[in-house]
Amino acid sequence: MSVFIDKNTTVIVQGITGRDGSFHTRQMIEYGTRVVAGVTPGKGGQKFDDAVPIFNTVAEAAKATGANTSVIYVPPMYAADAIMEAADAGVTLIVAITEGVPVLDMTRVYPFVKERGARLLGPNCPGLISPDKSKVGIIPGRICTAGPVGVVSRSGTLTYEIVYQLTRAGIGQTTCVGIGGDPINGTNFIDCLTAFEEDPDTKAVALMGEIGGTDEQNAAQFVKEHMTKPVVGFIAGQTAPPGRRMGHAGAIISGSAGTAAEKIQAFEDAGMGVARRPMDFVELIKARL
Amino acid sequence: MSVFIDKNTTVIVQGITGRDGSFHTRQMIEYGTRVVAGVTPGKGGQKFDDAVPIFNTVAEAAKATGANTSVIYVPPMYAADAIMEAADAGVTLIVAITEGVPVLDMTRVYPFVKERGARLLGPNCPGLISPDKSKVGIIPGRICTAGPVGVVSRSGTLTYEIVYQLTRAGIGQTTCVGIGGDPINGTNFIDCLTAFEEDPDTKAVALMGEIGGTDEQNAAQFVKEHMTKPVVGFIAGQTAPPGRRMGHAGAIISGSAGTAAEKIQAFEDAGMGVARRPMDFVELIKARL
Amino acid sequence: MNIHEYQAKEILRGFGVPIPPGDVATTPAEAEQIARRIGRTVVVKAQVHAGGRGKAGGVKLAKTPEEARDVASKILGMQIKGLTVQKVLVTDAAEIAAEAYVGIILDRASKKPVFMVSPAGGIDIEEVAAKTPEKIMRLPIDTRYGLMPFQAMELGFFLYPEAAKARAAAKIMKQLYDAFMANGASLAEINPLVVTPNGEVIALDAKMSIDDNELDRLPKIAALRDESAEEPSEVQARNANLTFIKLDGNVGCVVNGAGLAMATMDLVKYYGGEPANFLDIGGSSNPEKVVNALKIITADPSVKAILFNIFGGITRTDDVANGIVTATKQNPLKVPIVIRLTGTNEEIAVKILTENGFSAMTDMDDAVQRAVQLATGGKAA
Amino acid sequence: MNIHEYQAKEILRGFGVPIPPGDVATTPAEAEQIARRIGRTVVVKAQVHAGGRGKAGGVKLAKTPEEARDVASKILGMQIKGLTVQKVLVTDAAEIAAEAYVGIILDRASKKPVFMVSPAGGIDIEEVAAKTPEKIMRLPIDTRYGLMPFQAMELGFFLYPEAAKARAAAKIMKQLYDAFMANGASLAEINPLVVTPNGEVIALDAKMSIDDNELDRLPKIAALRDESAEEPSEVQARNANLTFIKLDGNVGCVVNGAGLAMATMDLVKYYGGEPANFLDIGGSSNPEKVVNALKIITADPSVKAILFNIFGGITRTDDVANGIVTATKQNPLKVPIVIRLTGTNEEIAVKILTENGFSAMTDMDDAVQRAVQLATGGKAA
Repeated sequence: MSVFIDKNTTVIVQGITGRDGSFHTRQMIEYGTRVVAGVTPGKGGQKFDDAVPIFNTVAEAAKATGANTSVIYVPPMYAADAIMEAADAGVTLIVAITEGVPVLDMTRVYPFVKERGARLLGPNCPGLISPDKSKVGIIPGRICTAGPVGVVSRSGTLTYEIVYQLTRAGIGQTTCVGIGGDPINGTNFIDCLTAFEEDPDTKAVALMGEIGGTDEQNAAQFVKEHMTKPVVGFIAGQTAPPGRRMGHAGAIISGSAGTAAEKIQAFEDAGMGVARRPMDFVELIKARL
Repeated sequence: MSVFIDKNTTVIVQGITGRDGSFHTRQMIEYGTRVVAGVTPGKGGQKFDDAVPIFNTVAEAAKATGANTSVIYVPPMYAADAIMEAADAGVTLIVAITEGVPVLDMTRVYPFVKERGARLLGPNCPGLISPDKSKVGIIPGRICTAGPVGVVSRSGTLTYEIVYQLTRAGIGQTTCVGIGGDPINGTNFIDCLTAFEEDPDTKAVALMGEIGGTDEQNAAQFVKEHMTKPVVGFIAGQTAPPGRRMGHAGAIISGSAGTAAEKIQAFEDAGMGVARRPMDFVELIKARL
Repeated sequence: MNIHEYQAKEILRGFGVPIPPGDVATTPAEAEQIARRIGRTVVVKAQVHAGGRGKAGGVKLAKTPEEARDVASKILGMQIKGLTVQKVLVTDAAEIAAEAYVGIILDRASKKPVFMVSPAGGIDIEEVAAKTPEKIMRLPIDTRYGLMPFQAMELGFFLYPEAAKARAAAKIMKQLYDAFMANGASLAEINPLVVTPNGEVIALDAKMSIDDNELDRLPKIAALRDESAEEPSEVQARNANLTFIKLDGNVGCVVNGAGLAMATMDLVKYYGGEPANFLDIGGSSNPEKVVNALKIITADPSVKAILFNIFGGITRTDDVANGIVTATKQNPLKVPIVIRLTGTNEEIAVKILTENGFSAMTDMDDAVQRAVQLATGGKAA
Repeated sequence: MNIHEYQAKEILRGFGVPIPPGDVATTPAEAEQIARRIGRTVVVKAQVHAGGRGKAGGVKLAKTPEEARDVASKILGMQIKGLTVQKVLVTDAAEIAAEAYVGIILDRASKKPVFMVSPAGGIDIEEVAAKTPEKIMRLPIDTRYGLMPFQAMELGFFLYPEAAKARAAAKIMKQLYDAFMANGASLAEINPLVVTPNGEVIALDAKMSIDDNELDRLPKIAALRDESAEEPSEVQARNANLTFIKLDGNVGCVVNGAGLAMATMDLVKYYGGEPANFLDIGGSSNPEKVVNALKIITADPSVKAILFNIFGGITRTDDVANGIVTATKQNPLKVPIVIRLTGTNEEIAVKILTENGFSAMTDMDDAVQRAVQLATGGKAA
């Protein structure tokens, strides 16, 4: 088992003919993901790499292929529309990779997607991967291996770092989910923790948070109240100066809420394992499996 | 028993100091309705007729009094906002009497109210009355009497006419509901039929429709499939020329849908009694009680 | 409220919709001038609130300014469905490679504005709906989000498989939607939307109806009303705040409330009469309204009897009674009147009426039967 | 992106917010002229992207134009929180009867813009939140509906019990909200919103921050950026599409990805070093970015060692290696460098580096320890 995606995941790529879209489509197909359609308005009827049919609209692509997932690589100013198009077309999982989506756009996208009952991951996220089953997004497949650990993170390369260390230590993953670092995103830690708790194959969870906001504190509360499985957490940004952005819009320390110390305290209060350094995950997870 | 309102209904009047609002507030109080608050921005802190406290906002009124219902007598250009204010303040029944509300306003109001789980009756409706219990709106109390018939209608004075005839014939009502004649309104025939079907005291239903739209056909379908109680229907506008408005925006014959003949046919197909003249209700209902 | 084609086009131009040049003329000489200014073949189109102008001969091509004048002189003054043509639109006769239909209709079932588009344009959309329903795409728009770019593209691609045309159409969809929303429309239509031989997508005809309830907050749109294009008695009624529709019968009806008014008309018909009108004096009664209502009804020579049917709720029946007395003092009635009143202040009303020589009835059915008898000289059942 | 008070005021004026007259000056003479034009007591305010201007002496009253010149000459050139004052706003010093706070903040928890208003204005809202939280009203706005009139009135009445003032404030709320939305703001603040002795409600100070992600579609707003008011190295980094924040440490960090960058800095600190910066070269690698990154870091004299930490996913590590080689050929390094690379094209990258005399590490922890040792001369743990 795995969460959100598996062998039955069939994927539409929005922006399949773009630079990033085409590169990662090939990567996904190579990994074994069932990419069944692409969308580029005006290229409907063509085929991507002589294999994947391209449609003008997601509605057409979904109707023709019955795909249940869409992954979005369109430029930031078009990303909100692309997400809503995917939700409107009836796919149940939307993975928005695009970075730089205006936050105000997301204030409309979020309720729209919710009304349609779809799950949105991102934007500004690396997507997700269920090793040996499917990958949707940009997480490098070779750093992952199948196993008992659920991974959820707000950042991209930091996740790779930790997943890679787990893999090298022989600790595989059920699913690795990058929820993205934007202030308004579709899926949060609790959504992922809920899924991992329900997934029989997941035996422990590695959670990578950042400074800013209160998502990690909420996650800790959830762990305390609802999780039977062990969770190990990490917070990036302990040395970040207050009030400065660190690339992710989410990484802002606003007043007393959102400091690394506060979040680590919440982890400890919830009885979670706390990784002080990225490399600490290996031992902490190993001890809990 | 009754539907939507009863002795426990506590009412806020929006626009309580206006011409219509003040008149009908007195009528409601006289009838026994528990009018607990009024709203007129800028008159907060005053009292209406030395009895009903006035607030600046519905939120304040609802918080101070715990009222569960609001009735709206504000001018048409402010009605949409007033309805949303009521829904936002947490009342569960909103009765919008105001006539002339721009229809496009209602395209936003409808989902807003629905999201908040409130029931909207109207706009452009006479409200509702549960004889001897409560009246919210403008239906004259003296034409009603308590009894076993549920009444639901798209029009105002036509309802009075029929209710009055029932009352004179000794046939009382559980609740009389005027859903209003506007193209977009909050509560439709099916909502009311559902409530009447569930209400143990209602033994039969009188339904007054009009030309235009397909609400009556949908109601007939519902009667056929879900109602165990007898329903007698009437359609006003048999002599209306196609394509001309007859006061209610709803009363438009558009193409083949919405003619009186079509609706009457639907009633007959559903096994409903059909009143050819308003006065036919008395005998048809009597025969079904 | 309906507005003319030329007014709808003016609005849509303001939102960026590409529309060939043109202007409105009230005289043949003006039509000639406009045609000269355009300098190409023009089409001269009757501006009336009625469909089927083409079939009625109200739309004609003119290759020269002189021909435009001749054609305009024939169309101006023409009767189309009972309406006199007072204005013509003289506009560039664009060449047409393909015709499509684009419309937005406020829909009660979905409680939303609904786009209807079809690549089969230029004809009645009802005809397309009946014969080739698969050629129509319907798309309800959630006004909280508005028309989203992807939706506009879906509509565009439904009309044209080529991306450039689909994009041009999508842009027009957005402009049409914005015009629809900003002007409180209940209908906005471009039929036909055409592709010209050089691939441009432009609007050749446009139609808009405005929700009357919007007019109070849209004074510029309210000012577009062309009273000369409407039935005079209906204009008079509207200005007196009455809802009035003229019909062809013999029983003049004055009723409070639209539902009761329709039911009254139906009952007139049921008893063998013919309603001469729909007239709703509305909820808030005042004697002045009744005076105006009687003025309008008595001006109709086909009215053989007048029927009042008032169920007093908000309406005070004594106000109605006073109105009847005042009106008939000013203009004594030439036809019989039947007055049915019940409800608020009924006793006072009856007193006022009887003191002034009128009798009042309380039962609707009786009153309608009586009025029909009077109108038909007792001939009806 | 932060904009200056005078720019925020200009935007809000465009949306109708009542703001006393004023203009921006870069010289004392200009300040004098503006004060003369206003013709009343003015206030001269430093325009810098920093809070606490008042306490720092950056805000002063001036009763005469001459006094305005003197005051401006003191404020211009002043340092406030490390930033040099280059501009002052000279504005009418309105009399104040009462001060309130009005702000809109894009809130991640509710996923909405949230209004925060308080009748206790003129001071830090954080202070009000800490001491008298009941004096703050928070109202999340669903952007699908926008700020509804009833909400604006709720906010207005929270500030002022009198209807006239509540209405005036409600109108300003709507204007502020419209400005917030139209300009892609993440924060918009009026503090104080004041009532003048004659009862008018006006905005005395204004602050806006713009979501950087919006700037591509808001060229007019993007043009408001005042690079002279920013740290030069950060301006340079932004123009090179790098996310860079200068800090006070000794280990210069070049990382791909914000999370990994922060984790790297934390680890530097963990091992006893101090990060000299946050620098994220982002996802799509190209050698040019690396060249620019090295330029910026090596310009900082406090940097004693440079640490690359690259986990290649989208980022191709060979691009990074090429960038390092190019940059160091152009400007030979004066401080030691530690390069950690793993992931996409790692083998090629290592080959490039070793051929050019660099060694590469694969483990993050080892690399960070090594860099800290080099920066601190082995003194750190």
